[in-house]
Order: sequence, then structure tokens, then C-alpha cells
Amino acid sequence: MWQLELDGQQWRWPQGQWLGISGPSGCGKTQLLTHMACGTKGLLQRGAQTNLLTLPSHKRGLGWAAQSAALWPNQRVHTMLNALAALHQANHWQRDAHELGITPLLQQYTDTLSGGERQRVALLAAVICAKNLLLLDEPVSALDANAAHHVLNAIRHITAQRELSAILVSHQWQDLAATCHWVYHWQSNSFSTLADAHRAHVLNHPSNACALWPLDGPSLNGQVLVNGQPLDCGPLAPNTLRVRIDAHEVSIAHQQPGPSSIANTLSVTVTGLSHISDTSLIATLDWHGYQLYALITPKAATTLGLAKGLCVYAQFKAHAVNSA
Amino acid sequence: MWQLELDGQQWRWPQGQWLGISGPSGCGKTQLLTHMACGTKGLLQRGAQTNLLTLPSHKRGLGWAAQSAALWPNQRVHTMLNALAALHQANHWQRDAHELGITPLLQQYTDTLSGGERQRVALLAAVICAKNLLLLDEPVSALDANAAHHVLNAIRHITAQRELSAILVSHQWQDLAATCHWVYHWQSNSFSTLADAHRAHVLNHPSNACALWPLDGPSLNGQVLVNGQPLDCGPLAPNTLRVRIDAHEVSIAHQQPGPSSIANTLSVTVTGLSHISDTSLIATLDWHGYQLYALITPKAATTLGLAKGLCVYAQFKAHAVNSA
Amino acid sequence: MNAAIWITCKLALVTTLVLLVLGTPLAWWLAQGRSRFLRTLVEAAVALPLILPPTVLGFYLLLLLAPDGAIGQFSQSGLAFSFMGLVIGSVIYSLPFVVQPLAASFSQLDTRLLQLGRSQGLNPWQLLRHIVLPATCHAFVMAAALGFAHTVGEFGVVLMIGGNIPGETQVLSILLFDEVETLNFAQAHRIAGGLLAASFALLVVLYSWQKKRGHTRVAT
Amino acid sequence: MNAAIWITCKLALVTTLVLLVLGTPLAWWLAQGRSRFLRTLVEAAVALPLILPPTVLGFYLLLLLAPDGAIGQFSQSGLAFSFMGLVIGSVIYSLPFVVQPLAASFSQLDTRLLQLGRSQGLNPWQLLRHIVLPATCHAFVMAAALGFAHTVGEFGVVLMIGGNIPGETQVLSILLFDEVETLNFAQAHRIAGGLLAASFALLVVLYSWQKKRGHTRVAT
Amino acid sequence: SQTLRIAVASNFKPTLEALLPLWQAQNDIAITVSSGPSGALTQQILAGAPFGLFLSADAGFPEALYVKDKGAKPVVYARGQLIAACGHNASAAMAALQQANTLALANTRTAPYGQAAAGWLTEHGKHFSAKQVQAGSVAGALQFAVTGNADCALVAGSFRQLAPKLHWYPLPHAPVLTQAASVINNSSAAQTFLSFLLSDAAQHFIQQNGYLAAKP
Ligand SMILES: Nc1ncnc2c1ncn2[C@@H]1O[C@H](COP(=O)(O)OP(=O)(O)OP(=O)(O)O)[C@@H](O)[C@H]1O
Ligand SMILES: Nc1ncnc2c1ncn2[C@@H]1O[C@H](COP(=O)(O)OP(=O)(O)OP(=O)(O)O)[C@@H](O)[C@H]1O
Ligand code: MOO
Ligand SMILES: [Mg+2]
Ligand SMILES: [Mg+2]
Repeated sequence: MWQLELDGQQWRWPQGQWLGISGPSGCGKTQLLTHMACGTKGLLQRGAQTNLLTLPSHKRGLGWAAQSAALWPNQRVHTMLNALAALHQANHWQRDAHELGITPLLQQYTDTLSGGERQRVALLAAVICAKNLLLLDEPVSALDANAAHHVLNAIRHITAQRELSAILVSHQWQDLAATCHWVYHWQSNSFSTLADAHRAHVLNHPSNACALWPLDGPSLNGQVLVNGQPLDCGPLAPNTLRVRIDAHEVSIAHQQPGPSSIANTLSVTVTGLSHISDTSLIATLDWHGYQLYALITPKAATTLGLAKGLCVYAQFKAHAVNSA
Repeated sequence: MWQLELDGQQWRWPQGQWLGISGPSGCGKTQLLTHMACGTKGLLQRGAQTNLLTLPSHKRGLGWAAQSAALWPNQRVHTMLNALAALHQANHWQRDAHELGITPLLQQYTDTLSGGERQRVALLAAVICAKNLLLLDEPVSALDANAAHHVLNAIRHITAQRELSAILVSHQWQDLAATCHWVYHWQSNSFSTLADAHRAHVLNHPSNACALWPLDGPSLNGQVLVNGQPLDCGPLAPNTLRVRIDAHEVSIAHQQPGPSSIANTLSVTVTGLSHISDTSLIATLDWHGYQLYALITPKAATTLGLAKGLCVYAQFKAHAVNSA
Repeated sequence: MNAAIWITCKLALVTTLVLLVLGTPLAWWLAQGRSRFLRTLVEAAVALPLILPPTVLGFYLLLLLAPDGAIGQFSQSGLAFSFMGLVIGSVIYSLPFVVQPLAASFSQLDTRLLQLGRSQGLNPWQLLRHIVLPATCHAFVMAAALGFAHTVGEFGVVLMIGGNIPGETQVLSILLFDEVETLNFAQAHRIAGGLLAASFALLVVLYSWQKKRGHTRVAT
Repeated sequence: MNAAIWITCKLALVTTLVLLVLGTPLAWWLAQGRSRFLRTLVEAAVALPLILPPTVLGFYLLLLLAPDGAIGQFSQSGLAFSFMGLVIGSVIYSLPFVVQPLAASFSQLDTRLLQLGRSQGLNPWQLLRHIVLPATCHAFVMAAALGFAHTVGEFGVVLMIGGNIPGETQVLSILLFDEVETLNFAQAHRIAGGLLAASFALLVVLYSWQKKRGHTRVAT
Repeated sequence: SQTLRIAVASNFKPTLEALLPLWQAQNDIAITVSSGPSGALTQQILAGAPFGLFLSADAGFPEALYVKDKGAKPVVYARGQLIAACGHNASAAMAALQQANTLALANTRTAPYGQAAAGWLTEHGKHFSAKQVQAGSVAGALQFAVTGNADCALVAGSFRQLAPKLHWYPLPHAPVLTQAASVINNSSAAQTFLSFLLSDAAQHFIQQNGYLAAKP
């Protein structure tokens, strides 16, 4: 169990799991991570071990990928990575370097890297150094969505093998959704599981609203098991932790619909109708305890006579089921 | 008409329009912009005016927001912005500063800003300096999607008033889709209109596939005019240039479907079926000359007996119609 | 002694001003100029007064400043043993102390930052004012202090080209040397102690003042 | 003259080595230490030899190195007029030339970079080796060159505490002074010219070598 | 009012300064005094230093100026003696010098007193084991002894009053230095001052300060 107490905040999350931090630009996320890496006040501790913040900075066993993606100056990438690996007895970093697409850059000087290259090298350095905890400050902001997804998944895979926890700061909700188990939401000052944070997130960001469902197992033949039930799905990334079903992909009907390209039809109960704007409404649907959201127009809600407790059919296509 | 000739490339795009550049991390985008700002070889010219690259760097009238978001060192934000504004007779920068959310930061030293704050200040500095052309190198990578969208729209609005062209480098396709008229796609080495680039993009990134339709006018009462026809839509951002309809939101049926929350039903013709993977297929649909995409499973395609030339109904919800 | 203090301060001030005016463009060229070969040569030439004993400089200056020397010929009776001569000697002698910190600091400037500034429409003068100076003000203070200090501390060159003339070229360092040699230890202690105290005070003020504003994001 | 060359080089080398060893930790403390007040005082003290005329230093050194002086008492017959005495004098005299460039460069290091390095598990020694040295190697070369050069160019202090003993404490600058004063211009030209040429050559080599690898992203 | 700049050999500086009140009582020409080893002063005059009168510690340097047409014909104004000053007590000069570890001289090339000392040592001091150190001028040599850095110094007899704490020993076969003055640039003030220096009153004062009479 990890425990963090700082500025009157108190967070606890299980060892091996990731904590995500989201908040608007300038709210203090970077300063928080900097404090964990270098500050001395507060408490950051795993189980009953010593409070890391009482140790000198270089003995905390942290892997910090700072937002500036700073690298060791005036030397080649491999010089830096080798030195760090020797220091931390990390023998297999080349494998990870390959995974992150850094191998072709090893001979370059650190100050000649492009923005995205720097970030990936800084990330690998952090992974090499992390003995206790990874601190990732916007680690993929210079990468495109697919590369970012790939890199984060690779890191999650590596940390899973080493049972390492991480704190991830990101301004992309999908980065958090793809990797984290716990989320601190700065604006509402709330610390919660990803699922709970997500529920709040949905209503605040209706245009990004989606259901996040954990998988029972890996996908097979275009199907996944969720909540014990098979769902048709699109292609999923390897190591997918959960699937995402966007609210605007979900439609609602009274009757089991006729044949169409819509593959998944679930029988659900309306548990809430949240007014978003003159043209939008989010219907919260319950499917055996799992939340599903549908973003619809008030007109449609009226036409269908939607009301709390009504049993309806929710439809979404196989391709609406994506890796989070 | 703008004209750029460099390294054997030759691009031309009309004055006042934006050119987007997309390419993988490390392909040379930053170096290209750096060359335009400081290099001397090649041609960069508007109409029949002098080749900007023959002028000394400080006389080119460029507004360059570099990827590092470098700011003037060791001084306050307002000192820097005031000096630049005085130099370029930009009297109304405070309004733009307010628009970009910089006003509360003006008293801070430039090196105390957070990542996102730096980027916005650097962006404003570029806007102040731009007389001929804006060069934007990943200008919103440290901002969350909503803030990025807001900032880019604000910049586009400002440039539109001043009939300014811009070159935008971004790793987010949606940034380009929201602002650009022309796109250079580095991997395929192709220069084309956004619509053409988009068509290629769709088939390369099926998970991000969507239709991009320009609007005939602003939205009204949850409806927009596209291609002369009214469509039901979700809430759109102010100054929306075009709408986006994601492929995985579009479903296909043989018959005009019964009442559901799906607001838009268009009669379309299948013009192509692209195999993507074992579980995915993109159907390209023609709607009076406009492309619409539907991401479906091969199973659904078989069930529906989809084939080129078939007339079917495409359905998507009002909320599938989003600002690009 | 008062005359010596006055001459010393005047000499150091004039020299420092001359050096800042001449040294800034020179340092800029050394740090950012194009021709690498020429730059190396000039860089070495600028550093020469550092490595050369003051006596070598004094020797050549004597030859140059003499009434028939390359520089002295432009004056009535030579420039050696005049205040003007001392200024010339001091400027040469203290040149590296002003130019080197400036050049070092200029060359540490981020190229990208300068490129950005130029693209923002700043001409070289504006670039200096808005970007270079703020980024290197530390170095300017340092250069001025070094130039001033080293001129106050000058001895060998003045001994050779100054001629130890009270009220004219007798600076404090020479006066002190005289007093020590003539066993005037009380006066020597007064001068040395005064210089020590004044220098120390000056330096403490200078360093307290130039301490950076603490706006780093260091967590505590 | 050969003896003088040898002594000059030996003195400069020994002094530079001593200064690098003592100066690096001192400069680090000055640049990054905690107590701001104490730092300012020490900083001023380190800069003192710069501003103080060599004669002031020489005067106090004479008193200190005498057989009954604070330092001289630890030796048999005082340290003045010995090579050891010259080393002590030179170390003090050239101290700021080594410590100041190092401290300036250390304090320009990005705090965030140091924080990062520490969090990566580097102890102070590893931090120096992997981050500080690569980032400041320029300053180390500069500090060593300045320390060496300034010791070669030392005159006033040596004049006062050296005793002009051929083969022991007669360095080149003193020898040259003698030659000029005795109007032995031919020999003076030989020494001065030799020093000039050797210094220039040394500096050209040094500066060519330390020119940064051109790996900036400057477009051409 | 007029200023006369006098370049004076270090050995004569204390005496000259003591004489100035006497001069000031009779004249309103202001005097500034620059001192140093005679050789250094000669070189400075040759290089154009604006001195009006040069008071050397020997006859050779003024003669050199005269030969180079930089100064008037030298005139002897005093004769100085070399003397030993030691920090320790001894029976006589030779014994004192014998015991010394360090022996300070003026510069043996630029200062006539240094030259004289070196000459005397080669003749009479071969058996001394002391380490010889040179100061710039003869005053510097004394300073080394006064600060205790040197045990003995060979200096000018005129310095005796300056360092009463030292033990002073006249040397056997002590060399005598014929000290000549030279007027530079035909300065009339210098001529006046030189006349004053050769006046009986001044000569008497000079002899009281440890010099021999100008004319033997
Ligand atoms: N030394 C300082 N003086 C004043 N304000 C500072 C200082 N350092 C940081 N700040 C301010 O503290 C706030 C928090 O900064 P921080 O870098 O932690 O933000 P962030 O949450 O990481 O933002 P972003 O997502 O933009 O990186 C910012 O508004 C910044 O301007
Ligand atoms: N001086 C240099 N020496 C060697 N390689 C360099 C140098 N400067 C840049 N590069 C390389 O050139 C390539 C292009 O760099 P550039 O910064 O233009 O990439 P980019 O397209 O902007 O990437 P990103 O999206 O990650 O910012 C990179 O692979 C970089 O490592
Ligand atoms: O010329 Mo002197 O008086 O021997 O130093
Ligand atoms: Mg941040
Ligand atoms: Mg880039």
C-alpha cells in the first residue's frame, strides 16, 4: 500500500497500481512531482517502510521523467543510459530501448534529439532508475496518439513485471484511462478509483463521455468477455487493460432492432438523465452493475419517452468497443 | 499565393490559408521550420514579393512558436510582450492575451511558468510578431484537448482577421483538421488539400477515421447546413470551420430504420469497401459528392450484403456531428 | 595617499568603461562570429595579457609609448609616465578580464533562443538589449568587477610605464610598495588594511546585490 | 634563462593542480551551498586577491612567511625566498581565477537538471562526473588555463617574497624586469618575444581544441 | 607654482625627504620624489619619464645618461658606504655575516648598492654560507631584514637611523659609492635644487645622515 500525505492531502493506493493526476494547466502538478523527488516535507511511504521524503533525494529509488524531459548534457544517449544502468543494475535496458524506439538514437548527442525523441529517452531513463516508484510528468505529450498509446502500454507492461507503482500526470484523459487504477482530480480535489473518477469525468466532459469497462480476459476472434458476457469488439491493442465505449456511439431503442451493422445490443435500465445543454442529454444506463452512457438529443429522449427505471435496448457497433 | 521550395519539395497554397505538416516523431518537422526562420537556402515567397529566405532573419516578418517554447530569459512576461508589441505596433495584444488565458501570468518571470503556460505565452509572442506568416511547432502539445481546441480556434480567428497564413506542425490530426486547408504528409511525401489528405488518413488510421464536412453556415437550433442539407448536430464550438463524423459512429441499414435516438439518416451509395483487419472494414459512402465513412465488421458487411454501388441508409446520431 | 587613492579609482573607472564599450562587441564576435580560424587567433590574442607577465607588457608598452614609438609619436612627448599611458596599459592588461567572462557567457547562450529572437524581428541591438543582456547580466557585473578590480590591483605594468610620480602616476599598489620598502610599516598597514577593507566591503555589496532572485522551482 | 623558464613552468603547474583540487569543492559550495550569508562573505574573500594589488598580498605574505610569522613558524627558517613560499603566494594570488569561472559555471547549471540527477540516484561524486563535468568542461579548461596563465604572469608578489634567487625563485617575469632595468634590451627582447610566442601558441592550441563540437541545430 | 620631479636612488630618499623642509623654507618650488633602484630610474628617464633631476647611487648611471645626451654632466653630491645590518648580535661584521642563514642584497644589476655588495662579497665573503636574496632596491634589502625574513642585509649606511632595532656592523674594506646627480632637460629648477644640495648647510646635513662628504 502506498501512502502520500502532503499539504493536508492524504492518498493511499495499493502497491503495483498506477495513480493518475489530472488538472488544468498551471495548477501545480509539476511542482507536486518535483516535491516528491526533491522535497523533504510530507510523507511518501510504501507499507511500513521508511518515509521516502526523509531520505536524501538520491536514495529514494524514484524514476522521474520530468516535464522538461531534461537529459544529461553534452554526451551521447548511450553514455547516459549505460551509466544509469550500471548504477541501478539494469541489465536489460536495451530491450526496453528497442520497445520505445530509441535504439537508432543511442549514438546521438542528447541535445540533438527531437522533442518526441527526448521524451522517450527521458522515459527510459526514469524506468531504469525506478526502484520504488515512477513519477511521470506528461511523458508522452510530444508524441502522436498512437505512439503515445504504444509507449504508455509498453511502460505499463514493464512496471507490471517489476510490480512497480507509478504516478502519471497527463492532460489527456485517455492516457490516464489506459493505465491508471486511481485518479486524483485536481479541480474537484477528489481522490478516487478510476471508475469513480470516470463517472464524474463523463458528466463534466460530455463530448468525451464513454464507458470504461475492465476486461475479463484478452480478446479472441473479435470478441471480448466483459462482466461475464461476450461483446463484439474492434481490434484491441495488446495488453489492453480496459475497453472504452464512447457515449456518442451508443444509441437507444425500444425494441430489439432488426439486422444492421450494429453488433452489440444490450438490455439495459435507464438510471439517470443528465441535462448537458439545449441539444444534449446524457443517459446513464445500467448493465448488470456496469455503467454505460448514451449521448442523445432531448428530442430523441422525448420521442422515446425515456425516464428513470425504463428498460430499453442499448446498441453500439463492434468498433465502438476500443482499447481505453 | 504562398510558395515554398526546399530540398526539391515544392508547395503552393493560397494566401490566408493554413498549411499543416504531419509526420512521425523525429522526421524533421522542427528542422524544417527552423530553416524557414533562420536558413537561407530555398524559396519562401508570397505572390511576387521577395523571397523571404533571402532576407535576414529579423526582417522576414515571421511569427515562430518554437517547439521548445523558449521565452526571453530573466524578465517578466509582460516586459517581453510589451517590448515585442512596441516593436511590431501590435496595440491590442492584451485582448489576445485574455483570449489565451495569459492575463494572470503577466507579472510572473518567464522561467516560473508551467509547461502549458509557457506554450501559450510563446504562441502569443509569435502572433504578435507575425506580419507575413505564422510558424507553429506543436504549439498546444502541453494543453489538454479542450484547451488546445480553444487556443487553436482563437489563433485561427486572429489570423483570419489579419489574413495571415500559418504553417502548423502537430502530431494530433485533430489539430490539423480543425485549422488547416492544406496538409503535407511527411510519410507519404504528399502535399494536398485537407480533404484529400484526410481521405488517405482515414484508410491509414481506421480507428480515427471520420468524415470532415465543411459547413455552409453557423449552426442554429441544433442543426447545421451541410452540402445544402440540414443535419442534426451536437453542440459545436464557436468559429467551427468543419464538422467531423467519426466512422465508428456511422452505421448502415437496408431500410429506413424505425424511431430511435439516431437523428440523422442519409441515403447514400457504397463506393468502396476497404479491408482493414480481420475484424474491421471501412465502407466509403457517397452522399451527393461528400465522403462518409463507416467502420464495420466483415460479419456485418456479409449480413447486409454490402457491395460497391449498393444504395443503403447511413445513420448517425446528432452527437456524432462534432466540431473538427 | 589621497592623491594615490584618487588616481587609482580614476584609472580603474576609466579603464573599466573603455573596456566595457570595446569589450562587448569584441566578446560577441568571439562567441558568435563566423570565421572560426580568425576567431581562435583573436581569442588567443585577447587572452595574451593574462598569460604574459606584466613586465613583458610593460616592456613592449615602454617601446610603443616612447616619443618615437608607434603610439607615443602621436603625442608631444611620448605617453609613458602619463595618466593616458596608464589607461592604455591598463586597457590592454585588463582586456581579458572583461572580454573572457562576456564571451564565455555569450557562447553559453542557447542558439535556439537567439534564432528565435532574430526571427521575432529584433535587430542586433535589440537582441542584445532584450535577450542577451537579461540572460547575461550576471556576466556583465562580473566582467565590470573583474576589470575594475584587476586595474586597481595592477602593479607590474604601472611600475614599468608609470614612473612612480606622486599625484600623477603613483597608484596605491606602487605607493604601498614604496612604503614597505622604506620601512614605513605603519603607513603600509594603513594602505594595505584600507584596501583590504574597502575591497572586501565592495565585494560583499556586489555579491549580495547580484545574488539571483530565488525564483527557481526548488521544492523545500 | 633556462632555469627561469623551468621554475616558471613548475610553479604554474603546481599552483594550477593545487588550485583545481581545492577550488572545485569550494566553487561548488559557493554556487550551490545553503547559507547565503556565509557564502557571500566567502565569495568576497575569494575575490579579494583579484582586487588587491600584489603588493598588498606580498606585504602580508612577507609578514606571514617570516620565521616568526603565522605560517613561517612551521618551517625551519621561514618560507619567504623559497619555492614553497612562492607556491603559497601563487595559490592565494590565483585562487579567484580558478574558483570564479567554476563557481559561475556551476551556478548557471539548471537546478532542475541537478534535481533530476539526484533523484536518479547519483551521489554527489557521480553527479559531478556525469552531469556537472560534461556541462561545465568548458569552465574547467578555462579555469585551469586562467590559473596557469595568471601564475606565469605573476610579478608583484614574486618580486616581494621571492628574493630573486636564480635557479630557485627567479621566474621569467622578474628576470625580464631586471634585463629591462639594466637596459639589456637584446636579452629582454629575447625573453619577452619568447614568452609572447610561446603564450600565443599555447593559447591557440587551447582554444582550437576546446571549440565546441558543432552539434547545434542551426539551419544554414 | 613650479614643481620639480626628482628621481632619487632608494638609499638617498630618507635623507632627501628630511632635507625638504630646509629647502621649502627658502624656495617655493614644490618637490615630488620618486625613488627606486638607480638602474630602473635611468631606464625610465631614457624612456621619457618627466623627471627634472636624477640623484643616483653611483656615477655610472648618470654618466650613461650624459653619454646618451639625456642629462647634464654628472655632479657628485654625496658618497655612501656599504654596511651590514643584522637581526642578531655578534662581535663584528664578519662574525655576524658568518652566522646568517639568509643574506639580503639590493638588486645586483640595477642597484649600485647591490653591485657594490656583490663585489665586496666576491672579494671578502667567499666563505659565507648564507643564501643570498635580492630585493629590488637597497631599501628593499633592509626591509627583508627588518621583517625577519633575512638575517642580515648589506645596505646603505644612511639607513642606520631607520632601523635602530637591528644591529649595525661597519664592513672591513667597505666599498664607497660615489653618488652623482644629473640635471635632466636643462631644468632650471633642478639646477637650483642641485646648488642647494651642494650648499654647505645641506652637505652638513647629508653627512649627519651617514654619508661621507661629496668631495673627499
Ligand atoms: N518560482 C515561481 N514563482 C511564481 N510562480 C511559480 C513559480 N514556479 C511555479 N509557479 C507557478 O505555479 C503554478 C504551478 O506550476 P506547475 O508547473 O506545477 O503547473 P502544472 O500543473 O505542471 O501545469 P502544466 O500542465 O501547464 O505543466 C503555475 O501557475 C506557475 O506559474
Ligand atoms: N545536430 C544534429 N545531429 C544529428 N541529428 C540531429 C541533429 N539535429 C537534429 N537531429 C535529428 O534530426 C531528426 C529531425 O529532428 P526534428 O527535431 O526536426 O524532428 P521532429 O520532426 O520535429 O520530431 P518531434 O515530433 O519529435 O519533435 C531527429 O531524428 C534528430 O535526432
Ligand atoms: O640605487 Mo639603490 O640606492 O642602490 O637602490
Ligand atoms: Mg507541468
Ligand atoms: Mg519537433
